[in-house]
Amino acid sequence: MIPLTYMMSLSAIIFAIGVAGVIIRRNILVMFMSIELMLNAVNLAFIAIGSRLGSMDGQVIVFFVMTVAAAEAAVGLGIIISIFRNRETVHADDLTLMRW
Amino acid sequence: MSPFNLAAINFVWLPILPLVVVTVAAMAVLLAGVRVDDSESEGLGLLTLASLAVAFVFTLGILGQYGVAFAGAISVDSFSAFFELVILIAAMFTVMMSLDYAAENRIPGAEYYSLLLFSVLGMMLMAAAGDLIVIFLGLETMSITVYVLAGIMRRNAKSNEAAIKYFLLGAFSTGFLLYGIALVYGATGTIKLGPIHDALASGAMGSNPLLLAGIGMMVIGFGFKVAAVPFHMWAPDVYEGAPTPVTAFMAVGVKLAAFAAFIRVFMVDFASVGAHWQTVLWVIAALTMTGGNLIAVVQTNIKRMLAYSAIAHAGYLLLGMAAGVRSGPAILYYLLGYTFTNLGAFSVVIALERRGEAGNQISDFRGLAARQPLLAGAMAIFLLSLTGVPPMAGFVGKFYIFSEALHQGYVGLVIIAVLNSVVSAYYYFYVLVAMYMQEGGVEVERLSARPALVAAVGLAALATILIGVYPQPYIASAANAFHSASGAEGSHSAALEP
Amino acid sequence: MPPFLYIFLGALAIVSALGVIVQRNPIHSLLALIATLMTVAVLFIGEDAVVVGFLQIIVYAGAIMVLFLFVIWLLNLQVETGPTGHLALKLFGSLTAALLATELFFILAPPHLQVKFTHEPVGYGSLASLAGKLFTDYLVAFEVTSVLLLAAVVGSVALARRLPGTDDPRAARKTAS
Amino acid sequence: MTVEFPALALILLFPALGVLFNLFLGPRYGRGAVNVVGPGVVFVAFGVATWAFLTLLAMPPGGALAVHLWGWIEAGRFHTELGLRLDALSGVMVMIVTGVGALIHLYSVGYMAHDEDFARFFTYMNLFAFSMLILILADNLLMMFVGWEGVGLCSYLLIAFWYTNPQFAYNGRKAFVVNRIGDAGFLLGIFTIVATLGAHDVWTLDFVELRQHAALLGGAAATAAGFLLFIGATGKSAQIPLYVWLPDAMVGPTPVSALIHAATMVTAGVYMIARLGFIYTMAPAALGLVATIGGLTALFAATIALVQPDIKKVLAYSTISQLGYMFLGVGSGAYASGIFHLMTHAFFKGLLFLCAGSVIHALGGEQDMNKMGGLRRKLPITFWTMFIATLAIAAVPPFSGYFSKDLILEAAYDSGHSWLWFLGVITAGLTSFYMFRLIFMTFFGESRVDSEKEHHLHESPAVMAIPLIVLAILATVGGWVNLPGGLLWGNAFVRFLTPAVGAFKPIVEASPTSLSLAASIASALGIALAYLFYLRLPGVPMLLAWRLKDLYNLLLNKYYIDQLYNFIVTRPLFWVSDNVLNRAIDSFVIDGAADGAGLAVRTSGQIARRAETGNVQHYAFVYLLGALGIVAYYLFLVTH
Repeated sequence: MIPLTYMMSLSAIIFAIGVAGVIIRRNILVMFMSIELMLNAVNLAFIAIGSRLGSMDGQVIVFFVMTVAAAEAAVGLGIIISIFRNRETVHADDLTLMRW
Repeated sequence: MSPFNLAAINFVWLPILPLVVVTVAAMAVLLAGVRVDDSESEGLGLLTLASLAVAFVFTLGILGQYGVAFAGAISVDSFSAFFELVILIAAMFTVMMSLDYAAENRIPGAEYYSLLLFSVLGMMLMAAAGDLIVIFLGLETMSITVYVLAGIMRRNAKSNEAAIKYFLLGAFSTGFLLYGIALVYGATGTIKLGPIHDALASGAMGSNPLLLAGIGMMVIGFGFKVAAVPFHMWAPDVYEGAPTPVTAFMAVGVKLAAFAAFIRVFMVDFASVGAHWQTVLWVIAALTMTGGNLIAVVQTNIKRMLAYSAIAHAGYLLLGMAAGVRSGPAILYYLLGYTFTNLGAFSVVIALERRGEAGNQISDFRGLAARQPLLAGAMAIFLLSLTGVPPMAGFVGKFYIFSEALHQGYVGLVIIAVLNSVVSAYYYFYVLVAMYMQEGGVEVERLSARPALVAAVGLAALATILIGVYPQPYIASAANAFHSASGAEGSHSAALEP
Repeated sequence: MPPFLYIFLGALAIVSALGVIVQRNPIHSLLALIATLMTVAVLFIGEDAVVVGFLQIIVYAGAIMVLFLFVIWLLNLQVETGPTGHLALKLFGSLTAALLATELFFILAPPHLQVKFTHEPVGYGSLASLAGKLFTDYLVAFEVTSVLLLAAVVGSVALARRLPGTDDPRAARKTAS
Repeated sequence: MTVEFPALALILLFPALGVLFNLFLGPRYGRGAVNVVGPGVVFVAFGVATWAFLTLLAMPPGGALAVHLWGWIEAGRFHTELGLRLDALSGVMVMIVTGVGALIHLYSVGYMAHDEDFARFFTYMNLFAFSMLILILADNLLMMFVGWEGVGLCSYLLIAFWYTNPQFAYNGRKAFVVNRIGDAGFLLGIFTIVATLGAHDVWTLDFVELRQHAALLGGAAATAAGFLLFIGATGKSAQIPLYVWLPDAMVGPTPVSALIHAATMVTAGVYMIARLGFIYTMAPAALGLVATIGGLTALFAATIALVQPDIKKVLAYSTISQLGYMFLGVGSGAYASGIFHLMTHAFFKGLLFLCAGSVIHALGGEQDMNKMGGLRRKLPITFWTMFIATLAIAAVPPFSGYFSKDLILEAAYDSGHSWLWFLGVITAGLTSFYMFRLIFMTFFGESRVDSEKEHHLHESPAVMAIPLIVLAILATVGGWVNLPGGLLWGNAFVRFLTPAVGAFKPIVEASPTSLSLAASIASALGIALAYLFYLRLPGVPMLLAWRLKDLYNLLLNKYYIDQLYNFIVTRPLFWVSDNVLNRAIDSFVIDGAADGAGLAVRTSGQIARRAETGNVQHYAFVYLLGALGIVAYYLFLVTH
């Protein structure tokens, strides 16, 4: 079996790519996709740890995370549609009605 | 071995009865609201209020029980009961504030009230969780519904914007929390709180890198939910944009639930590795108090100001956490007083608010004392309590937390905190000045036609004074609640018999 | 799975993840995301998480991503106009994220990084073992997810259904305050 | 010996009832009811207080009355009860507050007769009486702090009572902010005591128990606590450096100035130090600081009072100066003497303010002494009572001020602070000068009153005159309770208080007669100079002011301290909050980092336009920076 360090590093890198995507992309949809990347990175960590622990807990958690991701996607896309109807933009930097 | 070992689950219904009541109520409200017009949603609100009250009564039944239920997924102790009760109180106040507000602003009633109830369910789960996955799911249930609630005034651009900002940062933050859970799972081999507690208490962990990184990530994740600096940036915008009852619900309910889970995980289960997180919380507490208070000084919008004030109060609470296990009861007591005070303050904000934006500026409070002496008096009580002026609840809470922290030797942090409360006096007093010493402002409309709102203001004011003047029973129950959590999850935690 | 396959899949996952955040066109980003999810799913299966791996492909890469695609088309966002972000944020954002990855790498890099290794029991990762956990230890959590999904449906309907009295979404915008 | 005396609670209850009545029912039942209830409750409280005080007098020395209300904060081992305690010290204070307070409430009925907001006024006044009585009767430090905050709040509300004037509201705010600084000191002082005693497993703030365990504090902690608590006292009692709010507080209605900003609230700091004398006795450094600040403030404020044209400003600075005397007294370890001066001061300064109010009332709001003069025939009662008060404050025997001031100066000398004694003597001369200047400018000489106002001149109604007369009698005979040692019932007051506050232990023994003589000579000189300048040679002050223009302006502008504070405290705070924290995180850190890196000059304009905050990505970036910091910390933990 491949060392845990390898899997954890891979997970950390994908996580960081997701983090970077949230910050560098101004399209809300792409930001949201980047968040999905972060969640997947975490899922990878759960699976890798779980299989080394020999416990199913990790896989069950991933199952739950997928459900949460689905729920988040439903609500998040709903919010994006709602905001697009009002403002006709999906750019984070156009949404600065409230500041300071 | 059959994988379906049902005997391993101890079905104990009483502890989750309140949760079931809230869930069923949410669905009932949804169904009942199918044909209800948006401007006539008061009936749904009353139904919500009634079911919350029923859940409240059932929750009282948990008091005095210790143990875990459902194969360790649910902790049954006074700690969860304490937080569930306070969360239910916060929800009831929110409904009382919403009755007229929702109808006037044509907020879809069925969705609004059922989402509120779903959110309460998530919060209560966070308080009652016995493993990290239930905490996570409770947090998501709460957050996802609150994202929607923040944006439920769909025609209002600010409301939209609040929802998307909260959603993006909330989901972003979920990633960090989940990462933390994964790493802690790796370090301890379990996600159940009791076994985690035992594994850490045995001292075998040392400075396991997985554990350390996991603690760090979880601090970040929870830090976001309690709006700690530097994870606080969302709070002012979201508080400003969300419908005001939802803002109140976020400022109180979300914070209560987040602190419930934060305290349970860190001050109970991670207590034995306190050296690994107390320093970080020390720094975050200092930043949070200072940042929140200093920026609050220049705010002109009352909701924004209260948002920064809420950040500052999170700082005082984090101070208690940083000071270690001994200040646990003080934190719980502080949260209780904070709940009533903040709910009251937001109720007054709603009373001044009218369709659209009017009433949200601090200048709108000018001359309120002359026009509505009692409303202004109540607001004065809330502001004084937030400032920490005796004999209000806020003072006793601050005094309690600070003196516990002092006793643990956190002199520097307490000095920072006391200086911060001096600064905070300035912006709270700014509103007092506007009410009592200036003229102008907005007229308050139809106060007499909004009995629920008036009741919310009055009850919150009474509670703020009562908890401050006669705090003994509340301090006792806070201490009892906190100690029950530390006792129930030790190695002697037992599965409750049905 | 042989180690070289891990390395290959890992590299593929990283490249496709980078694809998500560097593509100008949201559709391309989405396709890159789906590729990442697929790659990660294969890694799952390699780690004996067979059921979860297939779920990842069917539910995640299938259903959820289609939802994204649907929204992109609904809002007509196939082509990104103008820059994809601020230069300063791009630079410092990537830099900080890279630093975060480095820090995490150094924390998790020690070769002795180890969990309490236990050999996987028979049937590890099978549907039965997953279900066994779900309906015993995680019964409460499982029930909560059902409520969570219901709440999400209610929420998205509340946000995205047509506003009462307005057939055209543009009319709603005009009345917005 | 402590006797349970439940009626003590009544002293608090009646003002509280007054608050409720005036707040909720006052506007409905109208002026008549408020005029009866407002002062009435304080009179009843005075009656109960007298009963309690007489009971106390009948007890052997060192006795006390107490009532336990309920357990307040019981947190772990730390517990604080809500209880009231009346010993000699609080007994004297309660008599002053209820007695003088009742008279001033009565006077207010006349003073506020034409004000629309009478109900609000009496609500605040009763609330003040209530809070002040909590402060005094508290049997523990925490409850004292409750009263301490309460009186502060009432003070701000009453300063800004006529809030339609933005300046008045500003002054109320200033008082609030300055006092909060002091209160932070007070709270830190309490925490010091809690923490130090807690380390010895003593968890109490009860005065009696604190006194028993005071030895556990040790010199260092006692000094720290003493310093911090004294910061609180400098705020509340307007001492250097936190005195700046009191002169501005004079914009409130004059009865407020008399009650809160002269007779009672501002003396809370003196009372607190006398109450905690057992801590200060263990901390000579802190005690020395108290005496020094007191002596310096006395002189400093007196010099400012010399040139002020506003009649209430003169009295305000005079109050600061007299409070300085009291701190000099308690700071010398002569707690009873300080309290004695507190009492006589309450009589004569309360009276002075009420008389000033009577003058202002008669002149339709005029406060500038340059527009007064020759009023003694028009306002005979006011003139005579004010004259008596002036004799008292100028320490002319046998008026009350003579006895108390002498005692303090003697204590200052005997405790080894001979230079502070010297400052005190100079201050005594200055006091006589500025007070007689006030009398001469107001009541003697040519009338400089506007002819229109001259027309309406009238002596105040009986309801205002009676308190003046009663206070004048007290200002005359009030000092006789403590005749010099050996004379009749010599030192009776000090002997009465000593069991409660501890005895004064002199270091040097000086002849009381010669000390007294020096002060009297200074006093007489002051009176003579004032007579010379303001009655005989009225041109001289102008000439002096012109000749010593810089000095005159310095004094007239109060040493420019307000401007200084504004410059070094207020503005930087705002600047930091507004610019650094509010904007800089976004525009400086994020933009500046970009610009500083020398990147994208071409797009920098675009970035500056776009990098408005409110952008959720900036928030995520700041979040990430925080996360980076935390993870870095754990990386450090892992590698070390």
